[in-house]
Amino acid sequence: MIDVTIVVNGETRRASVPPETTLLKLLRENFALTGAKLGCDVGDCGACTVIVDGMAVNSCLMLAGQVNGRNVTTIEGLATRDRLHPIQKAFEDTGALQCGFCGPGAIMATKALFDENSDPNVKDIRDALSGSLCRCTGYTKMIEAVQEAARVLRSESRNSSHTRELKVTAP
Amino acid sequence: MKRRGRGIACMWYPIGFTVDANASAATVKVNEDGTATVLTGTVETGQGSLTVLGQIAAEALGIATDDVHVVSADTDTTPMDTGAIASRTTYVTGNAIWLAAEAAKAILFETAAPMLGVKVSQLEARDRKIQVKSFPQRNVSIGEVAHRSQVVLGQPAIGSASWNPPTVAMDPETGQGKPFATYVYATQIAEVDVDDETGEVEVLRIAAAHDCGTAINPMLVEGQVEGGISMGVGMALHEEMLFDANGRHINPNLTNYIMPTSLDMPEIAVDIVQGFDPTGPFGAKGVGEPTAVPTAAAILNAIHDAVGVRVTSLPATAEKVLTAIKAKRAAEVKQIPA
Amino acid sequence: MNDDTKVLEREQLDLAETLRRSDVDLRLPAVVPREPFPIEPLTVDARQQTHAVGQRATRLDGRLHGLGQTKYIDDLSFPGMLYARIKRAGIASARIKRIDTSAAEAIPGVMAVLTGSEIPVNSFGPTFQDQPVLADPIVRHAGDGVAAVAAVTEQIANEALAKIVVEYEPLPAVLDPVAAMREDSPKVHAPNSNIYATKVVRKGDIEKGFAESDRIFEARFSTQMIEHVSLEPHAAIADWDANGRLTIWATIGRITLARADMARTLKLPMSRIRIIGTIVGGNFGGKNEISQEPALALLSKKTGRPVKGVFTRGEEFTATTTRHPIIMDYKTGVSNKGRILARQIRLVLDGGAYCSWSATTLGKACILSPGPYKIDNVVAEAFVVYTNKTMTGAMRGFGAPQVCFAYESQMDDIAKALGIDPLEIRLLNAFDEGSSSPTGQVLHSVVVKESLRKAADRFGWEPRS
Amino acid sequence: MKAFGYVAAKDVGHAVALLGEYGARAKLLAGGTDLLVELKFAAHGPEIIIDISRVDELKDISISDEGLRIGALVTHTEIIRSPIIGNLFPALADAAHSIGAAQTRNLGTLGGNLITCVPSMDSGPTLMALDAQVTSASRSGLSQVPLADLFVAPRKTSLQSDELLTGIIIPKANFAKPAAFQKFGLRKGQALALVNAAAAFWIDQDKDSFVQPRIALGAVAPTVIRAPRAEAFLEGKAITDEVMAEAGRIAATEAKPISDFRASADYRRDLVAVLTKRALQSAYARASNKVRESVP
Repeated sequence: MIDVTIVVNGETRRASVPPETTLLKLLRENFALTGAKLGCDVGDCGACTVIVDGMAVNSCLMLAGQVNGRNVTTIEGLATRDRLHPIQKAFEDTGALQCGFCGPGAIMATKALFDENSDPNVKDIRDALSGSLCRCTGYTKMIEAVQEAARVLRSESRNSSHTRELKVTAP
Repeated sequence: MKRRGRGIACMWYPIGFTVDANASAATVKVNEDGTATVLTGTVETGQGSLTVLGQIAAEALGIATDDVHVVSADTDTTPMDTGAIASRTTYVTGNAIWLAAEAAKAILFETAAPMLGVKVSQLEARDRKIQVKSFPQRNVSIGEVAHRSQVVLGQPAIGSASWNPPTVAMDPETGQGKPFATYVYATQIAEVDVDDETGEVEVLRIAAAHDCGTAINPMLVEGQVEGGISMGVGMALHEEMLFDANGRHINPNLTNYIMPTSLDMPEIAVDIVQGFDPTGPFGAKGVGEPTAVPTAAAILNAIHDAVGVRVTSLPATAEKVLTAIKAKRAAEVKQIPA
Repeated sequence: MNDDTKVLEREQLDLAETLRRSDVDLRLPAVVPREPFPIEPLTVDARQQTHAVGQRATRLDGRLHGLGQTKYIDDLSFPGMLYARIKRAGIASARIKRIDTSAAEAIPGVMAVLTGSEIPVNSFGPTFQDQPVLADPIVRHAGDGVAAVAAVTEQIANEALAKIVVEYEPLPAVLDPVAAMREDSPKVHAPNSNIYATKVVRKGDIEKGFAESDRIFEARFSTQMIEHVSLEPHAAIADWDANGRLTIWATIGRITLARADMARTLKLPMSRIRIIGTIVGGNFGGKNEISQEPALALLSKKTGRPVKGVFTRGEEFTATTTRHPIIMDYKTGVSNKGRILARQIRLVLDGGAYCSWSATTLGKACILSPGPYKIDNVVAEAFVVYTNKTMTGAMRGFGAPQVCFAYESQMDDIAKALGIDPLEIRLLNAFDEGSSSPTGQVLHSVVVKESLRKAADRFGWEPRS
Repeated sequence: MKAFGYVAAKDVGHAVALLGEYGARAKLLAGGTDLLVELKFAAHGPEIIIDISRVDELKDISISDEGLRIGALVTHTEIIRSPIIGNLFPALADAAHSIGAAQTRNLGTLGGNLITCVPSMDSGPTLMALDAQVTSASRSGLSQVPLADLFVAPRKTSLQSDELLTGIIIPKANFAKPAAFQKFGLRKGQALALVNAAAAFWIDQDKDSFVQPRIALGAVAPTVIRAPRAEAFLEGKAITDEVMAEAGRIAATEAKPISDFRASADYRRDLVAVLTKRALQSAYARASNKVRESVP
């Protein structure tokens, strides 16, 4: 057994697991975070995508030991009690998910894309989603959703920097 | 060099098979506040059936989709249903829910008629109200009627119904008969680039015009078409389960079974063809399966248009296309007189 | 105490320790996780309209999908739940001579092993009941299950599979559907013929039609075997309780039929069976029938505990239904102006090892094979044959994508040969309102020409000189 | 997965010590994108996994007197994003970008890609065309060999069981040598190479001719190979489309592809000719653009 301590969605979590435990299994079985899905178990489908230290990864391809001490964000960590993440909102509004099984992975892949590039073009979006296989949607509405979410996030960041400026100049 | 081509394919597809029994049953309960609960034995498998069936119930009762809760997929609690197959849910299950909603509404009308001082036949349900036809200002809210029905009169507004497309057996000798209740039609046109040095085919865009009768939810119809096209692209160019000489599967994984990724999909423009089928709920037919039907044909015709070769076995892998291109060139060389 | 016993005890201790420690973690997480339940209102505009039909209403399940809160089968677990795995034959055609499960059963943590002989009625299928839950004794394709195991962890269940010894007597296999049609071919379901269903549609006078034709086009088309690739694998949980009542959570799109199949295979009254369909992560026709569910139910009965089974991606390919490869011969007579006067079609469907929905696919493929065209003289014959390969069954389109590929490819060849624009030749032949289909059905709400024009407009289709 | 032990190496010294202790009984875990897949299907697991993913010394991209050093644990994504590599060797970034998808590029490492030694690896050809050297460490010290010497056979390298690949070095002499990478897969996303090819050459500006041309091919032999006859043909030749096409045809005769379920050997040879030609064209175009850019 190995002991791992990781920060998941801002909370420190600990577990003692066999060394062959994958990050996906750790999240789903030890931490009851079932948002990341097991679709192929070999890194082809992307349904298990989570973000580790800012990078989207296939959680089925990482051992629990590898993430010891690292920072993990899962689909459960995007929304707050008050609001959906704009990516989740855009996916919902555009009908970007059908059966939904690939959704958490695709949304996390999108989140990682935005962390790197706030204004992706369609090619960037297709590239970022290429690790998330989807059989329902043909990716069409998913790409629309990502574009919509990018617009919302950019306008939010413009507004918030505007707000900050106001605060600074206020007496 | 890349060569561009275009290809067209149209199709027909049956909705509501009638060669076997194809029944759905449903129950619609109007709650005391005018919202409704639908019971159906079908299963949501991603198509959006719960949403569409909720919209059908809502339309029949004159309430909003958000006022309806759909309970599905439990043999202990929901009525029988032939299931989420054969593009039948909107058409067959939808009709059953529509009829069940009408039965529940009939109870509401019985209650409302004396409240409004008119005959049942003069009533309609609109905008969460039961109102007198042509005199919408004379109305009472559905919630009030439903409450009165259940709590005062003891006649809860619950309707149950089943529907089975009329069945006509086929003649076993000639196959003549009416095997399906109705059909939908569609056309897809594909534009491709074919690399004449590698045989690689890139599908650039697809225009898809699909008939589904009334589109209960156009957004979900588009989603079905886009998804069906992705399966068609895979069928046309990439996907194939392969077996060795001993019958063991060679590529049982998503590394070697090549399905389209987001980088392999074309731009898709979906048009819904105006249609209305009087036998379907509010004129609706269905759309799930037909979306995957014409894509491969359209792409193969586009390849033919681009490089003049007819690939007759699917998938049209790059190797197969290049082999055909080389064979064509060799044949052309032979034809030149010495 | 001999050495073997010592090893066994140590392994059991290790196992107990593993279970205890993982239990501790499950029950007492270091910090109770925050559960996001956004109270943000839904985008309700479309859903609030009281004219609901025609609205672009967002999906009722969309919010939970995006939050990762939709509960698919693998997201459910119950106290004491076991994990099942099925051993696959890995050989296409064989007779099982012997199965030895003793070594598997001896592994600590293995709670039950099941073989085909223990299944009350070991056959199911929507049309013909020709498919066993677990092969006994004949294996008809490499993906056939031969034994099932329930264990406290998936890892132990996998280990147990490796310890099950199966002795096979290889039998001749037939993989090619055309070869399978021959009298002397090995029989997949001996002694029955491999041709297990046929269909014919005849209309008008085909010979007269060809005689009147100016040109006759003949071609053979063929298609491949395709897997549905639902992102969610087939999964189920069975719970056979002390009242003798069986509850199954399953990824099945047809729960009514599934209950009937379960009642039949298990010889249980239907009132004792409850099937719950959760939200299914993709179907496309691949989840229309039971597969592992009877085995899970019996494992649950044997152990008195809930049993979960989730197919691997490999099993999704080898052990579930697929799309039929079809060999399609088309002979079409046309006038010089491009009207189709006669069409003769012969379809051979590779039906794989079991019927599943092949009979339905056969019918649809045959009826649809002439295309959406007014043709007075039609003969379409279709055959579906057994081969020792993964079974073919329902998949989005039931044979229609295959025949559409054939009839539309040939349509373009005809157009090219006659110098007619591909759009024009289709408009010339397409059904109208009231046209008679190849089965003599009078068609209503026909909009094939509208769809042709609309797609052509959107695409910007211009005739070429 | 079968049970195994796990130990995380703190630094190169620790990793080498662990390797010395366990040797062939251990497996090294870098990015894990290949290793975990292998372990999931293995009948027998290794005794222990030595996790080197935290060894920061092997994560640098730096320039020294010797040349450009890329640590073995640099991920494909880091190669794509590296300004140094983008500036000096954009073909390397292209090759890295052609691997898998974002999720696997974020995990997978250069060293891992090389060490799996599959013929279709995408990192190999460009590095080989740039005369890269590989460096390794073991208890007996450090060593350095040409990359070509690392590849012995499919899934077999020349490294000993106690030897740790530490990185690659591209010699300073080849800095900004025009190069290009071409790959053909069965689809665009997450594609395995059916064939890949890299070309690198200097240009004699006066004669507009090839100088020190290098061609390396993947997936058409048991390991990544060079195409020496095509290189010899190009040396000193004026750069024309016809010469580049002919080099492709010669390279095709040097490839020794197999037929498998993905493609036939003949088709792979056809692809070698096309991809070699295109790699040469693309490198030349890249060099011309560079020249144009540098003109004020």
